[in-house]
Amino acid sequence: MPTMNMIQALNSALDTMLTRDPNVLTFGEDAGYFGGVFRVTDGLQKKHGLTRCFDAPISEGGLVGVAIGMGAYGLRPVVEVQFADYIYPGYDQIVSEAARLRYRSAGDFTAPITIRTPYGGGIFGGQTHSQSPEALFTHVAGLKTVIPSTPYDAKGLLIAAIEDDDPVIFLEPKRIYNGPFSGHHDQPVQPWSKFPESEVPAEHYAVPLGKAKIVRAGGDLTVLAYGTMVHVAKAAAEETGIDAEVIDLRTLVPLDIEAIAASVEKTGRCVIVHEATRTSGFGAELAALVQENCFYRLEAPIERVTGFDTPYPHAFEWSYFPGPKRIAEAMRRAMKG
Amino acid sequence: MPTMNMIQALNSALDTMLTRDPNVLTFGEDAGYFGGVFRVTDGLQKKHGLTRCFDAPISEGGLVGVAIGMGAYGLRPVVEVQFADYIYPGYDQIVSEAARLRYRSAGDFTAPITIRTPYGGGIFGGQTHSQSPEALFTHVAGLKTVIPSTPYDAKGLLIAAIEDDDPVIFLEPKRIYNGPFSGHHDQPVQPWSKFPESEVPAEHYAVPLGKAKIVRAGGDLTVLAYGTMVHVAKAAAEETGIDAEVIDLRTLVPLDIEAIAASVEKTGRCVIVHEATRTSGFGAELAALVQENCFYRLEAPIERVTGFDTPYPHAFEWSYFPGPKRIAEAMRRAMKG
Amino acid sequence: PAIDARPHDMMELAFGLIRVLDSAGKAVGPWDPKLDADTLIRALKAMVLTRAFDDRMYRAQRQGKTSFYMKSTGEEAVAVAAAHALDREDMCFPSYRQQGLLIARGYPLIQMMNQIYSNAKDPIKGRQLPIMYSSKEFGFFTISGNLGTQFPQAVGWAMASAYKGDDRIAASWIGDGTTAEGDFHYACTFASVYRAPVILNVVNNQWAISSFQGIAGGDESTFASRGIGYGLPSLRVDGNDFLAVYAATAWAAERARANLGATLIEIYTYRAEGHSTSDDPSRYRPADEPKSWPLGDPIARLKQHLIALGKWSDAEHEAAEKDAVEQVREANKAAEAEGTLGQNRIPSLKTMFEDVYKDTPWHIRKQRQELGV
Amino acid sequence: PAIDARPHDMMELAFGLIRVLDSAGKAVGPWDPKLDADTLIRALKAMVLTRAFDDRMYRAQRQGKTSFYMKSTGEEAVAVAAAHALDREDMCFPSYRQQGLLIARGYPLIQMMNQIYSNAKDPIKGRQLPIMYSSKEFGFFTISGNLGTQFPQAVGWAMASAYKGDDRIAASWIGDGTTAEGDFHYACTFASVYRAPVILNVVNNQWAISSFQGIAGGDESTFASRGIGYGLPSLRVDGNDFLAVYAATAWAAERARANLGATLIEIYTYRAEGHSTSDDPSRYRPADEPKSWPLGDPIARLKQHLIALGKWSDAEHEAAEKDAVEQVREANKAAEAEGTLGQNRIPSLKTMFEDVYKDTPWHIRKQRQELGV
Ligand SMILES: Cc1ncc(C[n+]2csc(CCOP(=O)(O)OP(=O)(O)O)c2C)c(N)n1
Ligand SMILES: Cc1ncc(C[n+]2csc(CCOP(=O)(O)OP(=O)(O)O)c2C)c(N)n1
Ligand SMILES: [Mg+2]
Ligand SMILES: [Mg+2]
Repeated sequence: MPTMNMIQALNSALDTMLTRDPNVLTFGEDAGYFGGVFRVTDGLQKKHGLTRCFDAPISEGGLVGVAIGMGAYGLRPVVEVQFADYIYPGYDQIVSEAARLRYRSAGDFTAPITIRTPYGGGIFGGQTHSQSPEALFTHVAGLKTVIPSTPYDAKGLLIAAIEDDDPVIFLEPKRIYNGPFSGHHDQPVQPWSKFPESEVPAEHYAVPLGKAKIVRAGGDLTVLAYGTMVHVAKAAAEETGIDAEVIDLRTLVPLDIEAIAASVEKTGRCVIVHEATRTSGFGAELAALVQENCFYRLEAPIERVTGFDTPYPHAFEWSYFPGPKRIAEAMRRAMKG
Repeated sequence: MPTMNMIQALNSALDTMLTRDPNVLTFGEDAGYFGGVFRVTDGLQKKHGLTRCFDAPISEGGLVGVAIGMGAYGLRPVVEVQFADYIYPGYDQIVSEAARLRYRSAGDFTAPITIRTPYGGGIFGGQTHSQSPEALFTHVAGLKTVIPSTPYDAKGLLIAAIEDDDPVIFLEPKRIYNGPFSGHHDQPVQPWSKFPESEVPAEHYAVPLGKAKIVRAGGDLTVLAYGTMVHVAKAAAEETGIDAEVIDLRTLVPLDIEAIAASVEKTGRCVIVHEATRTSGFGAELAALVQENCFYRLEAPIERVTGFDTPYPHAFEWSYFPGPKRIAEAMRRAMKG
Repeated sequence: PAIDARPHDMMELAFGLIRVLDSAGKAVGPWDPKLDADTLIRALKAMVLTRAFDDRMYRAQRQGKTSFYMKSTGEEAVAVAAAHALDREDMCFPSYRQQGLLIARGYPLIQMMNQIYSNAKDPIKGRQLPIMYSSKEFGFFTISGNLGTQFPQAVGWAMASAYKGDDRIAASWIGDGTTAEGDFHYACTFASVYRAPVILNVVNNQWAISSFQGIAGGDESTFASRGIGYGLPSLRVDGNDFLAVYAATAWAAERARANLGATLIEIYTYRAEGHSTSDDPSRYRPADEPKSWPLGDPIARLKQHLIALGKWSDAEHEAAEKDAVEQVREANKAAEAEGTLGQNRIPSLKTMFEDVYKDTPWHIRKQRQELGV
Repeated sequence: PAIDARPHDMMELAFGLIRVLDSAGKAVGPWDPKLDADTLIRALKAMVLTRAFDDRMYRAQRQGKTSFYMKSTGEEAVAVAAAHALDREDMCFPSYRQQGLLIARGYPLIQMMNQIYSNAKDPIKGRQLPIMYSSKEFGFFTISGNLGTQFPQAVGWAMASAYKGDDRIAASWIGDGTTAEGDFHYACTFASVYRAPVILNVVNNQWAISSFQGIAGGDESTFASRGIGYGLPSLRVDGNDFLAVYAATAWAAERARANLGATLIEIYTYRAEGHSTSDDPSRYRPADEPKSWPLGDPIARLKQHLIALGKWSDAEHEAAEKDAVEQVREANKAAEAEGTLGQNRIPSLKTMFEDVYKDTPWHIRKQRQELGV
């Protein structure tokens, strides 16, 4: 089986769908001839032609608006937004239109579109190349929000997103495009090729939306994470020696509540980890749900380890990033509690 | 003391500030000559002139962008966005610019602007005149989010917002512009003039941001609400006969955590109420904070009574609206729990 | 001009005003579409029916049978001329003031009324404010409450049609005030860059609720001239002249179908009545302004033309008006029998939770169950 | 044209190209600003210094001393000519490619470097990506990573200045690619409707990272012609001709100060190097394209002009270049002594939690304490 990093896996997902389904096309800023600033669409224009993979004006509102119209026609456009930090000019079209089309027309018109965008920190990108805006989408009924954490899932989830008949916000953890990240920035980065998750079938397969994955089994504590933080949380678990169960949510909406509840019912303790700012982050929804579902089983307050409620500051990359140290402290607090 | 409904109180706040501070001006769609579709700026152009209160193009992005530039110059613009449902085209300027200006320039430039907008349901406005987007702002560091529930607070909080040196999202519960609302849509609406909160000083005063208010004292259960839902929650409390303490948050960010924690420490039970869709609504943050602060005192799961995770449907106004019945049921569950 | 003329060579059309009907009701000049009388009579009847529909539904709102209504009075030619100039299969992305498209295409009036009354037979299940119709079958895109969003969507639909080698084109309409939204700019940019087969119409009825078109920049230049900077052919048309609107639309449609790209059309008209049932125009414009509006009533002007042609008479017109009122009365009786707003004769409550997603996820199912349905 | 000429009567300026310097380096034509030699020499030195600064900082990034850098090579006249044509108190809302404004206005190079190195002396406390300078004192608005947002902000600042009867004006710059954002449209609309004293510059360097200007619509019409539809005077200028950029800017500034409103200027230039240190242009454009760019190097052209005037020589130019490199070397030594990125010689950690709000609220204080600072 081919070995791929996350960029290659995403490229393979697009290539697979462009090959299988003439209704799929993809476009975005620098996504055509050049192949995208992160190379995710590399070679697709050459292989599938100008009409299937093309460059777009710097106009996120236009990108999404046009994609919605294509979706209403019956295509399955995949839009690349160059950085999640730049998705806001398209926010109105996403929230007011893509998310509501099916409902307001009673199924007469739909928007089966996928909006891909790299998100998250850990790359010294400063406050406009490091954001994690997932909670701004999970609050909006009608949208699905998906975040992979491995090359294998990246391809399978992206294919599932493209084949899904509802609009999907597909957030790509750019920090782990080339290799997983323990959060120890002082340690050398290992390429994906060193890990089994880099074994990605060349052919079509889907990883179902709405299903979480236990990436580390454990009995004493449940850690909920997604994207880059899945790997950081795993590292923290190893280092503390706490028998923690780490769950990779993979899809935030619809959420795999069963997997979450089952784990917390078992452990009675829960730590939630994300890079986004804390207040009203998706961790808040997770904490609310966990206490609603497992209140009588909880033995300690649910802990949230998150980005701070400030913009992401360039010089303080590693103080801002919720690294293994902060996660480990929270895990210990949760074990004591 | 003059008696005012909420519209008159807001108008008085703007009039007071336009009179006191030459750096204050206000503009918006139909907000100038006409005085606003809800009449909040009625008479202000006539009294203060075309340069202080004027009409603007239908361009929420432009409204906010221009206001930020005025703020950077040193003015204190007050922008009216005609309905909160239409704020999204301005979302990028709010989130990427207004919220970050002070931080990214280390205080060199700031955006002391106020964005007023009517929000919420209960008026048969359908899905684009009924939304409650507060959580889309509470997640953004650098913004303050304020929601009044009475004429007195509306004037005092709006003046505080205008005088505040940070950008403030000021959400006005349009359902209670003319009178409080118990949630019983079949009962006649009482005008504000019948209630003491309509006694509004003609002169300048401020209600400090960040301070909640106990609007009903009680010992058995804490209900957290804001805007229209404060009145619905009070009605529900009366009807259940439960000795509930109802807290009007008034400011969501910065939040009055002390008032909340003190109450829940006393009651050990908590119900959170808002109109916005449930998933990732501000109720999630409140639930997370309450269990973080009062975990060992909680005797039952924290309940959330919210709008459903669908757009706000025209024909189902009263099934969608979180009325006294649903709140009462949640209160009873919380008491049993 | 020839449909393949260079936009740069027709710039003056963006500053002038394309007209066909003269004051005597004669069709004159190069834009005369030379339509046969039957077509003109069908169009006239559609405009009359649209006005009768608006009048009845306005009254229905005043009678408390629904929450809201918006008329297109004085602007009937905008939609009806387009409906005749476009192919039946072309896709329309309208604003809330082009109900004439549905009526001219023969969409059942009762369906429109069921939507307005949010009753159990409402095709969109009571989910939208009155007049926010949706009908894929009739090539009418679901109306959004958010201004302007349909403009780039129409461009995307047109790009998709071109991509598929489908010869259907798209058309969209926004108001003068809405041109200030980013969506106007997005639509023009993408339509220009990708030569999308789309017609972008700006309906300049001179008012945006209480704001005169100048607040959107209309005093500094024409809205049609906004197209020049994108290299789009840009036409400015007398919107109360059915033949002119028809001719401009037909020209743009032919151009689009020939893969020559998009056209921007400013349709210059006048909002003869209030913005909506929530509006009172006397607060911001002289009460007699509508009377003194120079470009006349599109129905009266087409009627005058047909009479001048000897194909129509006052008596026939009166009969047509009576017939329209009758059709509306009939449809309304049937619609009211299905229920009006507030009577609680609405779709079953469980439908409130459907269509948020194709398949209802657990959390929405759970919310439905909490409501006991 | 006269500053009070009607925009409609100068439309052709949006389709032409305003130039002053001919191929022999002589200043010709009506736009010759007739500047004295001292001013020209000062400007030339500022351009030379800007280029030397860019070269040094580019190397610094390659040496791993910072995370990112963006050069303005080949576009130095854009910012430097504006800095000379505007008053020192006028407010600039630049993109990331007008570092020449700060340099021409005498902002300390070491401050720019401290920002680039995110060291303890960084005036914006390590919070922004390199080159996102901010200096109210030097009339330089805080650079945003989000393209285009500064355009309507500049209009708002200008409206405020007019409101206050202050005679300072605002100027803003965006790139060709950025014109596709809604902010471009918002700025033009508000500038037109409120006659704001602002200069809106579109720096058409023909590339937006890997996208040729055509992807933004530049092949269908000029970017300057976008202003026509808003009734804005719209000029298209040779951006590598210092005198032309100076003249157009001075004309627009005089117009703005006379309360005649805003001007849109397309500055036609060429991005001679990569988009940024993260970019490799050989992947998307011919390697020799920069060499074959016809409009030349703005520094070489102004140098040639001064020599033609007999006010400058190759020797003096060489000396000026040496001096510039020396100034940069000096400043860089001092800046590196304060620390470069990764050395962890950064502002104190507690500052990370400051300036989110004027007063730090409890929840951010709590987060700071959790971090133990
Ligand atoms: C994004 C957005 N902003 C504001 C509104 C509120 N609004 C509804 S209609 C209207 C006026 C529109 O005027 P125009 O575009 O000229 O269309 P007309 O009503 O004249 O047909 C406004 C401001 C809205 N619906 N959407
Ligand atoms: C809103 C937004 N979208 C996308 C980007 C990513 N981006 C940064 S620079 C750039 C190209 C800008 O090109 P242009 O406007 O021509 O300016 P130039 O770099 O040529 O000076 C892009 C797409 C961004 N910074 N902001
Ligand atoms: Mg209008
Ligand atoms: Mg460029």
